[in-house]
Amino acid sequence: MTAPPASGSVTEPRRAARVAVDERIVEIVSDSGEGAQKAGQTFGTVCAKLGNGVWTVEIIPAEIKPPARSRAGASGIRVRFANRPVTNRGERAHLAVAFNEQVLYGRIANGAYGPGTVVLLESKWADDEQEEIRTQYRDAVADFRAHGLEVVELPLEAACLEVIPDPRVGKNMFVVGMLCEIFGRDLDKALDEVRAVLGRKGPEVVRLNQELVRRGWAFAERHVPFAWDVAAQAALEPQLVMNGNQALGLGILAAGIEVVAMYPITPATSVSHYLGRALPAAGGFLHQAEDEIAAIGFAIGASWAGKTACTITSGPGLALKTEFIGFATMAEIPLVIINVQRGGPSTGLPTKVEQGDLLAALYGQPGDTPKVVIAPATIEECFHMVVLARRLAEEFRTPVMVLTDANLATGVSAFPRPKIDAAWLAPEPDRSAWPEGVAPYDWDAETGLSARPIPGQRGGEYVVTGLAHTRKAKVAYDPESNQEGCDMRSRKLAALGRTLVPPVPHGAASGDLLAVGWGSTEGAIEEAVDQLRAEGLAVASLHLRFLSPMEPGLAEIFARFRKVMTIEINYSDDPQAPLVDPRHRRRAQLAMLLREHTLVDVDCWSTVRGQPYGPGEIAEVLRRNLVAPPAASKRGAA
Amino acid sequence: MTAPPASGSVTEPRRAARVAVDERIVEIVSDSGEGAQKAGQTFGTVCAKLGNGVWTVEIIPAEIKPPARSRAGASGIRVRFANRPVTNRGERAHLAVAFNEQVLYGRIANGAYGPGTVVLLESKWADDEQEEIRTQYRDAVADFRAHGLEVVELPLEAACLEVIPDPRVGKNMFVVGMLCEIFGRDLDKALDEVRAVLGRKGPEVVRLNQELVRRGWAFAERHVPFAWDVAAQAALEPQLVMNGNQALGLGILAAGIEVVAMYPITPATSVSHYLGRALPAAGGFLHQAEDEIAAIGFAIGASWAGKTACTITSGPGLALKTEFIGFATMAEIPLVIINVQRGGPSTGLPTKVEQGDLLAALYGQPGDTPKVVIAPATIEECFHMVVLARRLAEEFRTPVMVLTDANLATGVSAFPRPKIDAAWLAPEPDRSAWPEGVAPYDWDAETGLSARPIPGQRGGEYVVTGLAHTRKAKVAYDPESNQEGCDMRSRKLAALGRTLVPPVPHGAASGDLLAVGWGSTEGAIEEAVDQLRAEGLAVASLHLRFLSPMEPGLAEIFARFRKVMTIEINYSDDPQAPLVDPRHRRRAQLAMLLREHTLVDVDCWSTVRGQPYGPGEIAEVLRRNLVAPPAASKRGAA
Amino acid sequence: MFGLPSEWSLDVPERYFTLENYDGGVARWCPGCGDFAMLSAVQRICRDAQVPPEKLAMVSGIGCSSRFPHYMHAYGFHGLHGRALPVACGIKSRRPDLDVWVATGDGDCCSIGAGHWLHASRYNMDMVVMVFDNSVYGLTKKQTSPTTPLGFSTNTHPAGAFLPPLDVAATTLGFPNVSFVARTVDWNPVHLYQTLVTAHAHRGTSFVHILQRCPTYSADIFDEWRKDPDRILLLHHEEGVPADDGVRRTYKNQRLHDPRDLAAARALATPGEQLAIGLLYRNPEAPRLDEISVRGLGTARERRLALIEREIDRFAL
Amino acid sequence: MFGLPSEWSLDVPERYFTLENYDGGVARWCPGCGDFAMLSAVQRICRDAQVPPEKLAMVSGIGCSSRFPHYMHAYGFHGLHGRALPVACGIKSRRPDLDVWVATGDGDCCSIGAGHWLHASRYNMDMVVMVFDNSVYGLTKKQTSPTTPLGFSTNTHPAGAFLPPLDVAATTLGFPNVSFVARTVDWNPVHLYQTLVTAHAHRGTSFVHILQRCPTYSADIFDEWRKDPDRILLLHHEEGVPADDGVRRTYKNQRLHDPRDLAAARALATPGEQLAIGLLYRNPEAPRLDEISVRGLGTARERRLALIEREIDRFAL
Ligand SMILES: Cc1ncc(C[n+]2csc(CCOP(=O)(O)OP(=O)(O)O)c2C)c(N)n1
Ligand SMILES: Cc1ncc(C[n+]2csc(CCOP(=O)(O)OP(=O)(O)O)c2C)c(N)n1
Ligand code: SF4
Ligand code: SF4
Ligand SMILES: [Mg+2]
Ligand SMILES: [Mg+2]
Repeated sequence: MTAPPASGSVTEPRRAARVAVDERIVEIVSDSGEGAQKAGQTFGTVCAKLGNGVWTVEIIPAEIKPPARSRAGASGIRVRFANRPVTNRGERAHLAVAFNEQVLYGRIANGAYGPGTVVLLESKWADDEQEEIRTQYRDAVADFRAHGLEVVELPLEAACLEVIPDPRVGKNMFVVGMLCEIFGRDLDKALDEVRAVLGRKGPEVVRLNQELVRRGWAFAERHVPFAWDVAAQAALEPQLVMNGNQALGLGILAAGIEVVAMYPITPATSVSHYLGRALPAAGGFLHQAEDEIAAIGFAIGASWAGKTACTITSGPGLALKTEFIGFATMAEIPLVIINVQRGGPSTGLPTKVEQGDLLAALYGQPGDTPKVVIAPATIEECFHMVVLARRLAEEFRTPVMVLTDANLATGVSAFPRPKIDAAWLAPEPDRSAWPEGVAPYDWDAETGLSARPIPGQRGGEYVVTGLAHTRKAKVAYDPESNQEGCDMRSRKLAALGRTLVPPVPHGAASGDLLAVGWGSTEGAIEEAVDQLRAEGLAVASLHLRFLSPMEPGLAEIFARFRKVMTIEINYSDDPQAPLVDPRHRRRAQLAMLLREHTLVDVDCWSTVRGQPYGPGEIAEVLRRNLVAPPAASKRGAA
Repeated sequence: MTAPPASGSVTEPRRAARVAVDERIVEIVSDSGEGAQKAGQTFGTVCAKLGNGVWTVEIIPAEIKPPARSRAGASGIRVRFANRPVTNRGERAHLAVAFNEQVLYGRIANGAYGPGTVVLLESKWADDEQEEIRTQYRDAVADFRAHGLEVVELPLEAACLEVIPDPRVGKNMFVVGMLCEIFGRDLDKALDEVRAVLGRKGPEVVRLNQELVRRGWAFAERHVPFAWDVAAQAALEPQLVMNGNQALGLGILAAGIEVVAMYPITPATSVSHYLGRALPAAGGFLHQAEDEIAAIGFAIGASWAGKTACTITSGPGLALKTEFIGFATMAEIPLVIINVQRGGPSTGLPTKVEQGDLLAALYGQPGDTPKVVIAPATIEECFHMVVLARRLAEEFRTPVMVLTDANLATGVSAFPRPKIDAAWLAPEPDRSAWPEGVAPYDWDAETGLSARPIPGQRGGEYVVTGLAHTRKAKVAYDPESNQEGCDMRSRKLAALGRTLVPPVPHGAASGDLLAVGWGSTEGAIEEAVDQLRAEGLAVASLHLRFLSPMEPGLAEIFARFRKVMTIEINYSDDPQAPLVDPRHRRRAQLAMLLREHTLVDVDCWSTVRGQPYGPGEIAEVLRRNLVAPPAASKRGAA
Repeated sequence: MFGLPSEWSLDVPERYFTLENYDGGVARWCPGCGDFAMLSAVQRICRDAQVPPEKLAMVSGIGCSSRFPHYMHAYGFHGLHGRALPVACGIKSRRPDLDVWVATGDGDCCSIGAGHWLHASRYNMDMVVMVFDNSVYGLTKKQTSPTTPLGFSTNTHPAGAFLPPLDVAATTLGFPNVSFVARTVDWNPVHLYQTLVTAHAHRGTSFVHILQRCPTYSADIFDEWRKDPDRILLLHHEEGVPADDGVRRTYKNQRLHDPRDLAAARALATPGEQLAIGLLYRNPEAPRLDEISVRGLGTARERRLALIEREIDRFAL
Repeated sequence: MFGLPSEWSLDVPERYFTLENYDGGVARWCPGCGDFAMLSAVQRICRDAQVPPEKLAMVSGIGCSSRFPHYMHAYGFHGLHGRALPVACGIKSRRPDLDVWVATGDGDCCSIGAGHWLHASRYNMDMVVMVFDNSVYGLTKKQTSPTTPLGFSTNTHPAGAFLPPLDVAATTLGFPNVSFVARTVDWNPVHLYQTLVTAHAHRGTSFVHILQRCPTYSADIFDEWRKDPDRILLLHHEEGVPADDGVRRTYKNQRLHDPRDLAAARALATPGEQLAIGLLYRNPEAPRLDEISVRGLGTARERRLALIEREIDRFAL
């Protein structure tokens, strides 16, 4: 425990002893513009620095400035922290701090709170001058209590008024102080963090906000009737903390990618917000093109000219890039395509999570377009997979698609600081003369691989084309040339596939049920498996990172489980739905790939609710899908 | 047999008796601009009118005006006709008429001719003033003969000179006369046909060309040392003769589609060439938009406003329409999308055939976009499936994609004249008031179906959007609305799927091998199966017309065969290729769907040579794939 | 009826629409957003012209401004980013009875939609195209748009936009077959209303460039014009946007400009010391594709069947 | 060497390129196609400027004209229909050493590529953009293009094009940040050559509108200008396209035109009684995006690593 706050005298102990727990989930929710996200990030960083595992998720309203006190307008943040690494948003929150009661409704509808959740609620609305608001407030509080929430009404703004005239924009730091007290965090750490975050706004701002933190601490000591302790252990290695989009941006820098061409689209845009400053600072160029087609065209031009480039987008933008992705595959132009998946189809749910673009990534282009598709499962992997993508793109002379999603994009977590390797940087384009007699597509018959001439290389002159062409890059309409080109491009995937090692299941090596996932769901799935294993069930999970080529050894692994099913965030027909039967069921996307690939009767569970999954929800699904052991099932069979 | 030609006296019988055969394949090849295609069409029409089954295929050079006498410049036509219906291009030609020897090389490389093919070759090159040409000619003739072709050298142009001063543009009709004589066709029918085709060019042109036909007849009598007879039986019903693109265009008229919006792209463009005249003539509007995106946007606008529209494209254009197809699915806007597949990926092989867009049609859009995908197997079906597509689009409030290919697009054949049904025409948009209280997406929970308000309907005002929305068409970001919308859209496919009946195999009801196909390959596959069945083999084929939803009963049918494989014109890894094994093999597109769908180990054979398949080639593949009967195979098993 | 003379009752339309009839519910733009002004102007125009709500087709792309259709009680098409114009053209092609309005942003129209913008000008189908120019991408939270002023800092160009902005009106004036270009500002509701009325009356594609305030992401960007009304040049002409006394009092700087004079329009359009508002150009004679696309509309069913039979017979063996 | 004075030998370049060095093999356009003229003009310019073939990047879209790169011995990019310009900009962005040329057709540039056409003008990166205007879609066999004359019959509009054509040069002159627009004709090889030389010398995006004959699909379409050279107006100016005596003799109708005068250029650009050829407009001061995009190029590896480390440290816990 830490020193008592500088201001605020020690009062009577007003609560039960501090309770030690493994983890806590805290939300701060408000109208937008009240600084809830900043508060949560500050508190999360304090926890992470102490050595808690931390995962934060932004709560984003659909509108830019939704009206105050509206249900759909909930803006805020969730912070999940624990005495071990945290990889997902978890389940229901333990604690919520709310600046008005209406925004809570939105969160309750999303299933974020339930019986037992403690709500620290701004109480000023009880005395609002408008009768309507007073009534709304009273009704809501009664409502919440009836649903089992523990509501603690607190005059938060009033307490801030002692320090600042307009508490609307300061109470967030007051809440940071409260949380630090409730969880027994080091107050100095919090004050340092305030200085770090607000330093550039000048000393007066820092002073005021630090004072608010102190007041919050004191206020909590006096008014909050409980306290928790989540043990932390400082990490040995240096850590970075960021969201998945920042990790992608950093990965771009670390890969030595000099050109990024994009067109703004949620939830991919924030990568370019980061790069808008950072890429020029690292000597590169961010091109905001007139549209997504121009963006990928620009990137392909730069790549062809020797500067392997990157384009970043999401659903609708990916759709627009379809033709150029086919071109890059056909013409064998290295390119990194980052697709931050959002809810679809069409404009869909721009700020919400989905894993609905897997088949479009693999099969979106007319004709055969074998390309590499990989999906990071963690924020850390967002960084590393960009580095990997650039190298694969160049080695295999192909576009590489990196599929992340809105969950990774806005989730914040810590990971060990990577040691940047100079070899990660893209090499300078070769300026030496091109070896005489070597064709521009000098396909190796075994692997389909070939080196590429780069403009400026004397003797390497050739014309790249999306038409069928020979090794010499000559347009050819004869039957064999097209077959050869298609063979060679497909062969590259086989060659890459042969270098991959089978993935390793998490949990039981064999047993009743194997849950297969890809992308951002890894943490939640594995946590669910851990829960079930703790209950003694023979379950495991398998997480795929390479989707094209597919990772090897899957059929062998599947064979060790009585049932295999995927857990995905995309659409599948509910098997119970009217008119649906196993023969006429539209399945989740990875499940389709795996069925085709292994001929195993891979089942699936997936939803398109725009929400990341919590481990409890997944555990529940897996439990429901546990196949009865053979003896029992025999009896059941007709 | 018919009357002797008006001009030309009866000469000594110069040949063996007329030989009766079941079918013949004739090609006329030339430099482009020499009228070979017109000659073939004229001859084909004469045969069709007599009652032969006829299939003609254009031979199109890659360039617009390739240089004269170039190997890649072969321009011409293949006419296959028989004493029974003909559904495909067949195998090697029996007879070729060539205006120079160089163009033959291109056809030989394509496998169009082989030992036994008779070539009637223009002999004037033997005496050309350029020595180089004389040598080329002599060498080629020797070459052809060495490869088993029977070359008959004939002074075709010289013979025409008696009638016209520049035989370059007249000798095609001379050839028509020759062919009529060789095959004992009614000369008057040929003369009538000349009048029908050239009538609008004036009586003098008709007279000259008729004279050329007569001279050709006489010339053949005197100089061609063989004659064949292919029995014909005049059809009872009236027949139409056209290519697949014309059939699509006519289907559009017969469906009552008033708006077609397109952007030119090979091989889809000729549909709009036809419609450029015919659609306005039938009271509609053809919009050539600024690009493919605008074309589909325009069509969607017209559809939304109550005039269900059509957009027509091919590979690269389909890619550009990806985003709007997702929108139309999400917003449930009826729309007919015709995709005339060409060789891909990317710009690929613009004039050549491929069936490479199946997966892009089904899965090209990010997110879940259940839509109807159908594929006509014949030219006749090109007509009827457009009519069907419009009705499905409206009934199911969804885009319907019709997949044809370059083979159907340019193949010409006859089919019974459809009796136009007034019910085929799109109804006039409903102008009555919208029933009160009915939501714009009043989804039936069982089927997902709903009626749509059309602008102008009083009380039906709503805002269509590609964002997630409720039944009331209100934008909604809550979890349940999106799930409901996705469920309802998917349910429509289940509802349609339930109305389909299982396809019926052609050939054996059970046995050793089932070949599954889709699209333009039906005729060739069935002919191959017939050949093998005649050899006593237990094979069958199954042809799919609905690809989404998939036709029912497939697993049951597959279970009756020892082996199931698809025959497709798209890419699959050769199972013998380096690095490829059954676990790491990229399969043909329908095969993937069927494996996922049925979990049967569906094999595939497919190539991307840009060529339609002949029955012999398919029979060969099927023979190779015949699984040894169990007894034998047991011995072979390890 | 009601004791009125019988001639009068003929003048009483069957339905009378009030502003409420066009109200699509609470508009969800930020407080102070300029988009509200256009919404009420359009609602007033529809009311004044007594357009039945079911005859309105409000088309948009994606962006804050493209939310427009949701806030009108009317048929609306909230489509794809950049693609409002092709959709609007498709609607108009066979539905001359519909009153088509397009709401599009500076990004929607001038960046991703630029190709359609140019071609819609060529097609010149009858509709009003309102370009809501807040000089920034609003919905996606402050990125550079083609109309962002040079040096203005955004999230994608924190060090300031690289290139000088394009001007919506000036650029449109360079497009082929352009038939109507006007400019107005959201903060003068009277001029806004009158400009849109003039656009609505024009038969052809009426482009209206509207300077639109976005207090959230480009606050103060129009301050030079807003704070100093003398820097606004009010165009007037008997065929132009009628300006009432209030507007004339606000904008003392005025110029007689013949809207048929394209060269003068172009010279006036590019903002410099002054920003010209009003009707820049109008050519009522420009050919319209919708006059061609409607041909054959309403052909009787029997006649259509006969025409189709005739077409089929062309292929008879 | 070779007995030359040593100062001389410094002047002898290491390599000397002849026309053959730029020859990419037999060009496969129709006999009489205007595209041949541009091919030989560009080859001559490269030879005259002694551009090493490996430093050339010839970029195109899809169309007959877009086959251009295949017939040059050079690095070439035969891309997608309508998308030559974004690709060319991407190439130029980090390769200032490459000499970038774009060959695009009237359909490729002005129809499907229209949005990029406008924006490439804004970006104004250093390259020559040759718009081969045969007023028709050639490769796909005669469909209407945006430049097809009103009433000209094509396969999609057999009864004649519906709308008046856009003029490539005139439209480009309306685009934002435009820095160079010239017009020439394929049938006067000297003027063609001199126009392209002038374009090549300009730093920025040089749009050259080239009237290109297509004997196959739009034969005679330029007859009014070809058969009556007096209807051609030859622009001249000391900063314009230099015209030699032959050209001056052919085109007697001449006008002194200051290429800095945008308004005059616009007035001159639209063909009417006369067709103006030569340099219509040039603004050497227009900002160029490629001057910004190259920043940081060639930063040493160590320095880049240090910069990246610094960026990473911003996220340190
Ligand atoms: C194909 C596609 N690309 C990008 C986006 C993301 N997006 C939505 S609105 C918008 C720009 C909005 O700017 P503007 O058109 O100026 O409208 P405003 O919001 O300023 O009114 C963008 C880039 C999208 N929805 N679809
Ligand atoms: C996305 C796409 N749409 C359409 C086409 C078909 N296409 C190829 S070239 C062309 C137009 C050619 O006209 P133009 O650009 O004027 O060039 P030209 O052939 O006349 O030189 C079209 C429509 C294509 N290849 N890709
Ligand atoms: S962000 Fe700007 S344009 Fe968008 S609603 Fe808010 S104020 Fe209006
Ligand atoms: S079609 Fe026209 S543009 Fe194309 S190559 Fe032939 S002449 Fe040239
Ligand atoms: Mg904007
Ligand atoms: Mg052209």
